[in-house]
Parts: sequence; C-alpha cells; structure tokens
Amino acid sequence: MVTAAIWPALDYSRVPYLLYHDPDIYAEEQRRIFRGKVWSYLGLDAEIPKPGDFRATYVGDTPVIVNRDAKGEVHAFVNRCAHRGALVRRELSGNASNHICIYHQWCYGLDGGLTAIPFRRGIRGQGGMAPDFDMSAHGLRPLRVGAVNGALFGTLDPDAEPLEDYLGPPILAQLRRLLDRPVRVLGYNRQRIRGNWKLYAENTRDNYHASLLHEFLVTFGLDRSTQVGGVKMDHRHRHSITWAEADTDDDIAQQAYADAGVRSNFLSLQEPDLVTFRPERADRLNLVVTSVFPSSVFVQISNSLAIRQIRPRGVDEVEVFQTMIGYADDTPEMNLHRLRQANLVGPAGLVSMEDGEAIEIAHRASGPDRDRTTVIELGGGGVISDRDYRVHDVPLRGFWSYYAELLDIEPAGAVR
Amino acid sequence: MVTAAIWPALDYSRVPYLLYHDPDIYAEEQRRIFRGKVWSYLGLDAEIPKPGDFRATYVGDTPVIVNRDAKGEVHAFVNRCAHRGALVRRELSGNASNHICIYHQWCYGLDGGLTAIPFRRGIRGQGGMAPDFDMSAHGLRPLRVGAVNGALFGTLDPDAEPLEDYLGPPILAQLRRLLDRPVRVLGYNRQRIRGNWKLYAENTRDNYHASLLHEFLVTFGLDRSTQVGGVKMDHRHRHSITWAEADTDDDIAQQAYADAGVRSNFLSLQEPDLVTFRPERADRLNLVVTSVFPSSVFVQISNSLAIRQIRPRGVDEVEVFQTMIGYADDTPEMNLHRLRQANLVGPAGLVSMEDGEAIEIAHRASGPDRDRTTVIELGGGGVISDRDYRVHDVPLRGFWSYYAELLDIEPAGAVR
Amino acid sequence: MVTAAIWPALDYSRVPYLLYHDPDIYAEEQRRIFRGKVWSYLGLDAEIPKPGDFRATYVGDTPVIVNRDAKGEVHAFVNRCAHRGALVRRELSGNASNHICIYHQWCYGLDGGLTAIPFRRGIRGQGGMAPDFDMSAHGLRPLRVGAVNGALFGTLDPDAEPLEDYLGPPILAQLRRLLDRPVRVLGYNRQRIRGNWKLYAENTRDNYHASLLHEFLVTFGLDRSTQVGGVKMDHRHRHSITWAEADTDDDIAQQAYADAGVRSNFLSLQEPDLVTFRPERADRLNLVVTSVFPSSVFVQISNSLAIRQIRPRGVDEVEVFQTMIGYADDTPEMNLHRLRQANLVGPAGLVSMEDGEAIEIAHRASGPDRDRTTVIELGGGGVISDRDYRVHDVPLRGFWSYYAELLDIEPAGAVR
Amino acid sequence: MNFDRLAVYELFAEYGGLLDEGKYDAWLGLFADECQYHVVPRENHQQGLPAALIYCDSRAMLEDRIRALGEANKYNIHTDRHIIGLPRIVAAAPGGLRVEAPFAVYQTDQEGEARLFATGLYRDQIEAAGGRLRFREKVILLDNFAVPSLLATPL
Amino acid sequence: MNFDRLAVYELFAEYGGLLDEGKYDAWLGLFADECQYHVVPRENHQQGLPAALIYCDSRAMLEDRIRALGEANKYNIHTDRHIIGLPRIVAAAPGGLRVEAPFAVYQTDQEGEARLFATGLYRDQIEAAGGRLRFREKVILLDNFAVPSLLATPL
Amino acid sequence: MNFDRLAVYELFAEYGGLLDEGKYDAWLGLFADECQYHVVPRENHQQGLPAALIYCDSRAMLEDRIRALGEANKYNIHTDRHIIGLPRIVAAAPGGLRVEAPFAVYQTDQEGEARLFATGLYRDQIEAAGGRLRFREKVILLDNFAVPSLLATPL
Ligand code: FES
Ligand code: FES
Ligand code: FES
Ligand SMILES: [Fe+3]
Ligand SMILES: [Fe+3]
Ligand SMILES: [Fe+3]
Repeated sequence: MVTAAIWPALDYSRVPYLLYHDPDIYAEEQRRIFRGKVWSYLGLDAEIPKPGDFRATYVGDTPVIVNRDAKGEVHAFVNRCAHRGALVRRELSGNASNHICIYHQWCYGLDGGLTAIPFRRGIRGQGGMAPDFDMSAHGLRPLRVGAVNGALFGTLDPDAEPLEDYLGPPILAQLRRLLDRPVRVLGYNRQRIRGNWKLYAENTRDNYHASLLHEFLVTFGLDRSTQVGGVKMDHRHRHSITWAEADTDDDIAQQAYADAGVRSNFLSLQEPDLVTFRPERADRLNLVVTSVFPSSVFVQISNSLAIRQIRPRGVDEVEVFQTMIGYADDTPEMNLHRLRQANLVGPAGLVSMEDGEAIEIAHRASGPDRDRTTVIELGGGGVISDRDYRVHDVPLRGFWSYYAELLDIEPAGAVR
Repeated sequence: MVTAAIWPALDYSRVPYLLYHDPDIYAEEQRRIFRGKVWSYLGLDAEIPKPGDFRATYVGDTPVIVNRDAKGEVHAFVNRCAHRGALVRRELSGNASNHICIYHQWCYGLDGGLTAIPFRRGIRGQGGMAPDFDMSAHGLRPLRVGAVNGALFGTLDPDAEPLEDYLGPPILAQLRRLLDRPVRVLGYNRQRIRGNWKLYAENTRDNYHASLLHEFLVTFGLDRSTQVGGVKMDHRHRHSITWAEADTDDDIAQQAYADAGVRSNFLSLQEPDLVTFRPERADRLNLVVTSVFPSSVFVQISNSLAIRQIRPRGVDEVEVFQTMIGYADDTPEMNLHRLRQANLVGPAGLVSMEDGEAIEIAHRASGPDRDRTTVIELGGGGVISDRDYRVHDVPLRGFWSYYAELLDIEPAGAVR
Repeated sequence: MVTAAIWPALDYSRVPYLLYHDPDIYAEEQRRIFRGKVWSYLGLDAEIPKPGDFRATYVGDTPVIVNRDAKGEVHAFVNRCAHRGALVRRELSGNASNHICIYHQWCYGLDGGLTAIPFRRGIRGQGGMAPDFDMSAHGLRPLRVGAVNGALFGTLDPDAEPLEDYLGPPILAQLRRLLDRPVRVLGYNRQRIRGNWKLYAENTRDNYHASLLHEFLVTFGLDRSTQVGGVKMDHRHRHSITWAEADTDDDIAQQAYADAGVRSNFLSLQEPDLVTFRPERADRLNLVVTSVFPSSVFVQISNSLAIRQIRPRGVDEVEVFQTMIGYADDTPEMNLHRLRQANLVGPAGLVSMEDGEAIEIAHRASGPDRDRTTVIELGGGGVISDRDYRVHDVPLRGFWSYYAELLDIEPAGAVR
Repeated sequence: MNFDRLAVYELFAEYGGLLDEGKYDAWLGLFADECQYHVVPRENHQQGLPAALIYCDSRAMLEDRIRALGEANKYNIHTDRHIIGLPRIVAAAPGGLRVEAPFAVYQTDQEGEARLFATGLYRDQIEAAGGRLRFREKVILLDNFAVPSLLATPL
Repeated sequence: MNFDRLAVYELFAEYGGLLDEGKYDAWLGLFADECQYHVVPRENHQQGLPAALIYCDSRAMLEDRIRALGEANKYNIHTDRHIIGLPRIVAAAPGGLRVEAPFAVYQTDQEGEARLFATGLYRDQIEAAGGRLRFREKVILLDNFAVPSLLATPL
Repeated sequence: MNFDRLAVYELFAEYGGLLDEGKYDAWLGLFADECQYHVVPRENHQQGLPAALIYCDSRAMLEDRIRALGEANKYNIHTDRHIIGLPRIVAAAPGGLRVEAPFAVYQTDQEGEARLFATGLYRDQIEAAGGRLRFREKVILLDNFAVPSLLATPL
C-alpha cells in the first residue's frame, strides 16, 4: 500500500506517476475520499423542481439518486438495492412517487426508506420474510445533503463538517455570485477521457496552461495570461478559484507573448459573438473557474456558464459531466448568445478540447515509469498561498496536500 | 486472501459484495471449485453419437474437449497441448480420428494420449526429442467422465466422489425424468452478461424473483408464485430443484398479487401456443429448474427444455451457454411447439431476458462498496431445508454454504 | 513476487505458464529488462537522414524519440515531458528543430535538453519558475545510442555493456551481412497479437515450428527442415541466428516429410516469382532469422528483408512492428521482386500469418492453469549450444536462461 | 429493375429508421399480412439446427412479441442504431424478390456509451403488392450469436 | 424521384468522402450559403434542452470553426472514416427535401488502431438549387453523447 | 448515369456478399482478366512508401493467394461481415470508372463474439465490358493498419 514515503518533496511540488496508475490507490481514493468526508456536487434544485422529480448522479464512482419528496425536501441516497444490490432506479431522470427495484420489486420511498417487500408475509402464510425483519434498517444508504443557492451537495460521511465550513468563505462567495439568480439548465455534455481523474482535477487548477495549451484564447483574443487575474483558495487550499478580468492588458499582451516566443497573431472571427463578453455584473470578471475538492467545478468563461462533475471510471478513465446553465430571466438574445458561446466548452469546445488530448498523452506517457515525478513549481515552491498573477500552478500543490491528508500519507514536516 | 471472517452471518444470509468483484477470489474459485472436486455438465451423448465425434466445451474457464473413441467410449480432456500450450482442437465440433495441434503438429488420440511427434527422431539422425522422452507422460490432461441418461459430466479431480453420490437422489431423479427418452438437440444459444458468474448461479436458485422480475409470466398467466410448488435439495444443499405444478391456484392468484401490489392483469396472446403447456408425463410439473453446483442447470419451462452451462469469463462477465432439446420421438407438431416455446428462454426469452438486466445492474451497483452485503432471508434464515412453497430464496444459502466449504472459508459454527 | 523456485528444470526446458500471464511479472520485465541493461533496436539511419529528422518508437512499452541533430549526430530519449509527463512529440515522424510539448509548450532541443520554458520569469516580474530552477536537470530522459551498419540501438542503462559486446561476433557478422550496403525503406506493417510478447520472442527462435506450422513453405517448396541449416548463438545464448541454405535437400525432402506423416505435396504457383530466390551474395543462405534479446529481429526470407520490433502492450498483447527494406541500389526489377515477396511476411504473410494464430491459441489455452509448463527439448535438454541441424528449439532455452538472469530468478545449479 | 432496386433501398432505409426511432407499430407495417420473422444464431444455421433466438412463424406471434415488449418485459434502456449495407437482389420472381443485406447494429446506453451490438445478414422475401414492397419473410442470420447482455428490441 | 434519390445518395457519399480525406473547404461547399450545422447530444434532444456540442446557426460560424481547427486548436491526430447508411427521404417540399441517414464514424489513431467514435442520425434539410443539392440544415443527433476523448473534426 | 450508378452499387453489394459467404471463386469473377489487388497500410500510403500487406499485381498472384488460403494457410476460424458505404463515382472515363467506397469489416469468432476488424477505403478502377462491370484495379487503403491478430481472408 502507498505510504508517506512516496513524496520526494515536502511541498508537494513533485508527484510520482504511480499515483495516477495504481488500481489499489484508486480503490483507496474511492473509500477514503469520495465515500469519505468530502462534499460532492450532486445537481441543481432547478433540475428537480417538483415533488417526485429525481435525477441519477455519481459520488466518485458510486451511483446516487437525488430526489425531492412530497414535502419539497431534497434527499440523496446510494442507488443500490438493500436486498441484493441491484441498481434501484435505472432511469437517469424522471418523476415518481417511489423507487421500485425491478429484481424483486422492493419499494423505497422518496426519503430512501424501505416501504414495501412483495409477499413479505408469504402466500397462504408460507414464506416471505421473517416477522422480525427490520424494514427501517434496510433503506437505501443515505447521503447528507446541503445546498448553496440551489447547488446541491452531498456527503456519505455523517460526521463530515458542515458544507459551508467545507467550502469556506471565498468559494461560498463565488458560488453565490454565479448562482445569484434562478438558473435555467440549457443542457448537458459528457466527455470520456482515457486518463486518471486527478489529471483533470489538476488541469482545472492549472492557471499556467490556459493560454499556452488553448491557443484559441490567444489567437482570437479571448483570454491571456497578461490579464489581471490570479487564484484564491480556502484556508486548507483544497479548493481554488482561478479568476481574470477582461481587457486589462492591451498594453503589454502582445509583447509578453512575443517575448515568450508564443504565437499570438490575433485573428478575427466572422461571427464575433462567439468571443464577445457581455458583462452581467458590476465586476469585470470574464473568467472564473471554481474547483471544489475533489471533483466539482463551477465555470464562467465569458458568458458561458457551466458546472462540471469529474467522474472517475477506474484508474485509467474519467468522465467529465458538464451542465450548461443560463438564468431563468435571460432574454432570448442572451439565451442565443449562451448557446453560441457553449461552442467554447465541452468535448468539442474551442477552448477546452485540448484538455482531453493533454490528459490522454500525459496518462499514456507517464504510465511506463511510475517512480518518476511531475514538476509543480510555477510560482515557486514552498508555502501554498493565494496569488494575484496568472503564471503559476500553486493550487495543484493545494490539491495534493489535502489528498495526502485524506489518504493518510502526509509526509512528516509537510509544507502547506 | 479471503478468509472465514468475511461472513457477517453464520447462516449465509449475508453475502459481501467483495465476493462478486475480486479477481484473486475469481482465480481461487477456478482452482478450488471448477478445477477441484465438483462435477460439471459437459454435453450430451446425443451430440457425439458416432466414433470420432467431438465437441469443445468448458469447465469453468478451462477449455475442454469431449469426444467418442473408436470403441464408442467417451473421453474428455483439457484442450491444451502438452508441448507449448496451444489449443489443440480449434473447431467447436466435428468428427476426427485424432487431434493434431497446428503449432508443431503433435498428435493426440481420442483418449487424449500423445501418439506422434513430427521428426521425433530428427532428420538424418540429428535433432528431435531425446530418446528417453516419455510420450505416455505427455498426453492431454484427462477428466473423469460420468453420465446420467446421456447427460455427460466431468471432473478434473481424480479423487472426486462418484457422480451419482455428488448429485444425490433428488437431482438424479429429476435428470432421469427430464432425460427419460432419447433427446434431439434443437440448437444452442449464448448470452454474455456483464456480471459475475455467481449472480447467475444465484438467479437460477432464486424462487422469489421469478414472477416479480419476469412480468410476462404473470401478465400472460404462464407461472405464478401462488401455484403449488417449492424447492428440493441434495443433502449438502449445494444443488437445488425449483418446481411448480400447473393450474393449481386459480382460486387465489389474482387476490394474492393484488395484495402484494403487483400488477397481474392477465393479457392474452394472439398465438396462445406460446404459453400453452402440453403435459408430457403423468405429473403436473410445468416448471422444473434443476441447478447442479456450481454451474449446470437443467430447465423445463412448459414444453421448452434446455440445459445451461454457466461459463465464467473473468470476474466481471459470464456466458450462459444453453442447449435447447426435444425428444427424438417428438411429433412434427410437438417439434414446432418447442421451437415456438423456445421464444420463452435464452437471451431474447420472453421470461428470461430480464435476468440479463437484473444481473448487470446488480454487478454494477454492488461494485463500489464491497464491504456491504446482500440480504438472503426470504423463507427465513437459520437451518437450510426444503420448502413446499415458492416465496423464498433458501437455496442461495445452500449454494454459499458449499462455496464456503470448497474455498475453505467456512465460519466457525456455520449454520447449514 | 516470482522467485527462482518457479523453474521445475535447471536447463530451462520447462516454462511455467504463469510467466506469460502475470501482470506483476510484466511490470518487472519492463523495469529489469527493457528499461535495464539490454540494447533495443530503435530504427535505421536511413529513416532519419537529415538533421531534424525524427521518428517515434518504443523500448518495451516506453515511448522513445530518435532524432538527428544539426551536427548530424543521432540522439534518443524517452518521449515524456519533464514537466508533467505528457508525450512531447505526438507525430510518428517528421522534421523539426526542436520538440515542443503542447501542454505548456516547454521546449526541448534535438539532444533532449530543456531549452525554454514559457513565462519562465513570469509576467510583470510575477510568477514563473523559481530563479534557481535547474534547466539542465530537467531534460528528456536520454538513451545511450549505438549503431551497426546504420541499424540504431539504444539502452536506458548508462552502465550497459557496449553494443558490440552485447551483440557478440556471430550476431554482428549477420547484421553486417544484411546491412552490407545502403538500405531503402519500402514500408512498414504492424500486427496486434492477443498474446504475451514472450510467445513471439520464442516463436522467432523456434526452428522446429517453421515447416510444420507454415505449410506454405513446404507446399510450395520454399523452405524445409531437411535443408542444410541450423542455429548459431552468442556466448550467453541470449541471441540466436536461425539459418538455412537453398536447394540442399532435393534428395531426401519428400521422403522425410512422408515419414513424419506431414503433407508435402509440392504445388506450384501461377506466379513463381513469389517464391523464387534470387541470390544476392556469395553464400547460399536463403533464410536467416537473427533474434536479438529481448525484442529485435532481423529477417531474410528469400529476397524479402525485414526488421522487427516486438512491442509488448501489457501482459496479454504484443505488437509486431516490421520495417520492410531493400537496398538503395536495387534495380526496378529487384524492387518489384521484393514488393512481391513482401507477400510472404507480415500480418497477411503467406509464411507468417500462422504465427499470429499459434500465439493467440497458446496464450488462451495456457491462461487457466498457470502452474503447468511448456516442454522445450527438441534437440535434447542439457547444455545450450549451437546446432547444425534444424529440428530443435534450443535457442528458446537460451532466451529463458538470460531472462531468468535479468529477473534475478536463476535457479541454483542452472544448466546453460 | 431500377425502380425496384430503389424501392428496395427505401424499404430497408425505412426498416432501420423506424426501429431506431422505436416506432414498432409503423415497423410492423413493413411486413405482409402473412409473414415470418426469425433471428437465427449462425451457430445453429451452420449445424443445420432449427432453434432460433426469436421464432415468429406468423404475424400474430410477431405482434405478440412487440406487445409483450411494451407491456411486460424489462430490459436495458438503450438506443439502437442500424447501419444496413447495400441490399443485394439475389432473385426476382413474379410478385416477389429474394434480397440479402448485411447489417451492423450499435446500442448506446443511457449514459451515452455506444457498443457494437450485432452484425449479420438479412435474408428476406419481399413481396410487391398494391404498389408497395413488404417483407413476407425475414430471416436474420446473427453473426455474433454470443448475444451481448440481452436481445429485446428487434434487429 | 429516381434522379433525386440518386443525387441524394451521391451527396451523402461526397459528404463522408470529403470529411475522411480532410478536405474541409470542399466539404463546406456542400452547404448552402445560408445554412446551419448542429451536433446535438441525444440526451439533450430527448429532454428538450437546447444546448449542443457544436452550434453553428450561420455559415459564418461553421467557417469560423473550420478555420479555428486549422489555425488554433490542437487535438488527437487521427483518421476519420464515415459509414453512412442509406438516406431516407422523409419529406419532399418544392425546392427542398427532408432527409435522414444513420451513420457510424470510426477513428484510427496514428499507430493504426481503430475504434468506434460516433453513431447517430443525420436529420437534414437539403435544397436543390442550380441543378445541385446542398445542405441547408444539418442536425446531427449524437447517440453516444459520452464523447470518446474529444470531438474536433466534423461528424 | 443512373444505370451506371445502380450497377456500381450492385457490384459492391455482390463484392461484400460473396466474401462474407466465403465464395472466393465467384468473388474472383468480379475482377477483370487483367487486374490488380493491393491492401495498403495507410501509414505507408501517407509516407509514400510502396510496400503493401497484400500485393497482387496480376490476376495470377491473386488466384495464387486464394488457392494458398485454401490449400496451405492456417488462420483464425471466423466469419467476415462487410459493411460498405455508398460508392462515390470519382471519375468516369470511356469504358471505365474510378470509384471510391468506405468500408468496415467485422469478424466474428467461433464462439459468436464480434469485433471491428478493419476500416478503410476502396479506391477502384472499374471497367465495363460485355455489359457488366468488373474491377480492373482495387487498392484497399487500410485505416487500422495495426492489423488485429492477422489478415487472411480478403478485405
Ligand atoms: S435486488 Fe432489489 S429487490 Fe431484490
Ligand atoms: S504447441 Fe502443440 S505441437 Fe507445439
Ligand atoms: S507537461 Fe509538457 S509542458 Fe507541461
Ligand atoms: Fe484547460
Ligand atoms: Fe429468472
Ligand atoms: Fe513462424
């Protein structure tokens, strides 16, 4: 089993490739992280507005149902029958007054409690369950549910800290900003990447790669490392907010990229709407990526708004499940604008498709020798802290520091 | 490695999901069970009537050849060349006077003995095998073969108990009933289910699920839990016979299902022949499912007769290989009737397709947390015994009790 | 982990099937053999004639780049970015003045050295790498490169013995014979075989199988075990040369095959050019297969010339990557002749397609019981030595003896 | 012949299109009043064995199965996609054609993952009546007779 | 109708052929001056949600994307292969046709390994102008909306 | 042109059908007396390298290979299934056509498990002689040039 000895550097600036490729470590992550004391994004209030509305989702690789009961309260539970382990709810979404497993038709209420067992008393007084069978002890495994402005989170650990404490003030502020009015779901997209889930978790925290990997950003002038921006983290540095402000670098942008030897010949589009930022708030933020440990990401890129779930699918594959949102009060023009800017993100996204490729080639090339390590020291090593500039990858070390804590492999004298 | 500590209940009423998902346990099962002292169904005399007739089959995941020699005697052996391990016989069936491996053309007789090695003495007196090479020590690994009314069984353990003792009187009686006259093979069907083989082994022993999962049975009035029926087992409870009698519940059926809240609106078919039971014997049995540990099943559903092999394909997949049979003296009408009722079973079977789905969703949902368990106590827990009613899953506990014995993980004080 | 106890025979005449199927052993092989002190064929000088020319290849399953620098010198390095492990060069071949990783555009020179990091000094003096970051310590992992008449070899072990010592006189002589004039690459072919890589390594050393498995050889009179031929090895017996001379057995061929009961009815082709040997040298050699441990093979079959890389792809799959060559001074007629005789080899090769099948059926049938072993004693057991006849498989034992040495599982008293 | 051939092409295009949309009643409309529909494992076909996976020797049985599918059976929730190769007219008899067409069917699960579900050959009798073509007999030779998961919706 | 149908067949054959050759500019020539091109996950289509994977409601946007693909985006180096089933003419209006065709796209990586990349349905509006057919609207219903790796080159 | 195109369609339908039935002699009948048949890895084609997987520059060589397949070679026992997309007529010269068609071939093993075996493009020269079409040259561009297992039966 993996131990604290695995870390060559105390500030998490070196990550051994083994951590991305070992199946046993993957199983540990599912147990100690995803089924542990973290909070995972489950969905939106707006997706299950009416009593009986339900949606299937995942916490790590554990299938979960979120639904709203008759009283309007939201419940979440593991989608596995207490009888013989079948998926109770097979549909991805719908409306129902209870959940009936197809195998033997055991029936569960919207709170996950077991409500009926066919032939529980047998037939002609023969068979069925023993009279003392405790229905109340055989419900669907429940999650604790919390919410921030209609964004639903859940945890499988009854003793997990409260959601607001888990997120911390900066993250809370950003979620409240993004969800400051009723949302409308525009649709979903999914991407199956042949790489370990942590490569994606790092990618969303990686301020350094954006304008270097996603040339479209620079080529068409959408986002540059020269803009005013930076990163903010919670006090544990497990979460991170990457932010940038629009039009704050016209002076130096071209020069800086020229110096870095990076192509930045600003082409123009026939349909500029695709990259036109229409401010929706007092602030000038046109890029905000809020990563919540371990696997939830809230994204604003220009006027394209999305929430991502990172869904591990074994040690070698990850699904990125993305919910595209707008606001209930969007004008038809703004709605069309968002549908057009949806071209920027997702598996076919003009500023995101590269991530799929980057993660796959990193997973492939790092597989063979697993004792070698990555280098994470843009913005320097040492103590992990917020930055008000963009050329750094500090939040990755924050991710790993909390990862090590949960897997109980923190090196003695770890620098965090 | 797995130990006796894995069982939370002494009467096998709780099965940890780990047992369905751990690759090491799968390897142990192949070694201790399938290549151990059990007997496995290999095929039918009727499939290899003539000298030289052979068929390829499996014992667990080990490829095996069954053939008839010149004297009319049946032999079975592992289909792996003694030289460098190639599959000796590549065809699934045929007629041959010996088996020649394509790699170096080593030749084996119909008794599995090594009969010839090309250039054994070399050429020009140079090369070839050492003179003292013992041909007789390098035959194909043999199985002991036994038969019941033309149903062929084999075991890889020379010290296994005799077949008849292994099966025991009730199983023997049922096989002799099913095979009480010469059979004719009508064809085969195969189904690849993405689930552990034991989920299928449980399914065939699960009296409780039939009319709940397979709605067709009730909807079209073919079989109901309210019929007179039950289960019979051998004295070790490793095998089981699920039986039911036709038309024995017209009084209470509808009421019972209504009480259980299970839909039972008896629709009717345009072509009733599909569900019409034509008695072929004195008894009224219209459903008999005889499960022989670990992986052989003999089935009568109405006039549809079949023999199934459960073929494990790694820890996550199983193939159900089914041989559809009739009798040599079937009239053309009865033959057509059987071909029509074949619609009931197999991968597209109107009363069996659900099993594939049930097993896949159970395998999927039980994968993530493997320390949790199933609940097996329909018909109550405690001592395992025959039942003369249908709402129970007792034989599953019988299966697990013998499974634990063979894997040498019986808990102290096990209740069997 | 595997130990010396695994060998049932001291002369490597018995190989346990476990060695072909255990994933941990596979990982050990990659570490101790392929990334250890062996030399692997990388490609040809003729494939990267100009400065900046590069090709992607593999050493075991480690992706490697070979290129020629501005000074005309050849370098090879692991194709994995020193930053976060991405594949640096994604194209299989081309010409470039440096290698730029797409993820963050770190730039490497043709010697593998790290030459540039975008925004290394940050922007506006903020961010970037720490000033003391040592560029020179973060190049691409280098291989030592050696060459024999334009055939490029590489090793990841800086302390590996010199290439010429590794190959030894007989192998060197054969490579120099095959590459005695400038070569021209005619093309490539690839075959993905569902079997362990060692089954292929054995196959190329297996003198015994040729005319028995590849009936075409005998049927159309291209090659026979009755020809004058044999095997030559280096002093460690890790490499081997299988050789045969044309038209040296017309006297006894038919009789010998008849005695062996092997069909040898010499059919004739409408287009004899396919099997016509056009001598290109003083010697009469029309078949030379030079196998270099662990995974390089140089082949002359009639006038068809090829170099093979055995590329392991996990424990259960291997790719055979074959480079078809001719000579720069081939006449158009000879060029056409080679294109026609290319029909003999490769995945569709008339004298090679069987190997794919033989390896797959050996891998499949040997999987289930892994404690059983192969038999390798054609030409007798005991001390490993050259032979001047063809009916033997002695070089396989040579392969295993060196394999055991590198994996450090040599049995005490091993006979080599 | 041209008209015929194009009408045959259109018939197969409709056949696949209607199945993939789940319009089973409209799909039944492509069969003659007297028709047969059989799904035969290649294994049985090769050995001359009569058992089929689906055996409907009358329109009644075919309609029964479609009804059962909707009313009683449970199966994996999925989307079918038929790719049917160019049909080949093997024989033309007065009022009827013998036509063969290769096919591949993909299934996509609810989470959007596709897999190859079936490949095989349609061996059909087509009758021309009232100016339109309908299937009098459809024998589906299933190449991959080791059926993945289960076979519910028609091939 | 015959001419139409064969011209439609030819249009789809060209569509797939040009994409697989990477001739994107010639491919753009198969679209009308005013055209739309959308790739819609079946998941969204079924739930009546408007978001698409690729949403080009003008020829300008479609051309922008093709240009970005060549000038700015990086993606897995691969070869596409379209297998398009027989197109089905759903409706014929004056000057235009509504046509549907099922498709499967395979991708082969640089090392020659193929995989099924996409299956789905083309739901198109085709206009006949100047004696040739062009796509006025192409809606690509993507069955396997859990996109393998990423979606760069057009479906 | 109509007649031509439908005849071309029929030719490809026969081509795939005969191969999948293993009727190799009848299949040879679809080739002209002077013909070529080459299977070319896309890798070599792209790099302008001449070597092929199968190189038959005369009918004699093609017949030799078919004979060897039956008389001498051993290979995995399987069933082929060709799905050939709509052929595209690239050029029409007097007495001949240049035609391209995409294809996918599935193989099913003896136990009924199917897999994608090959995808690629037929690039053919077709000659019209004696009222029927035959292949004068068939170049098979193999996309997945990392051949699964082995290549025995013709693509
Ligand atoms: S498994 Fe759910 S009811 Fe039995
Ligand atoms: S492996 Fe069977 S003869 Fe050599
Ligand atoms: S991984 Fe190569 S530059 Fe970052
Ligand atoms: Fe990114
Ligand atoms: Fe069942
Ligand atoms: Fe060989």
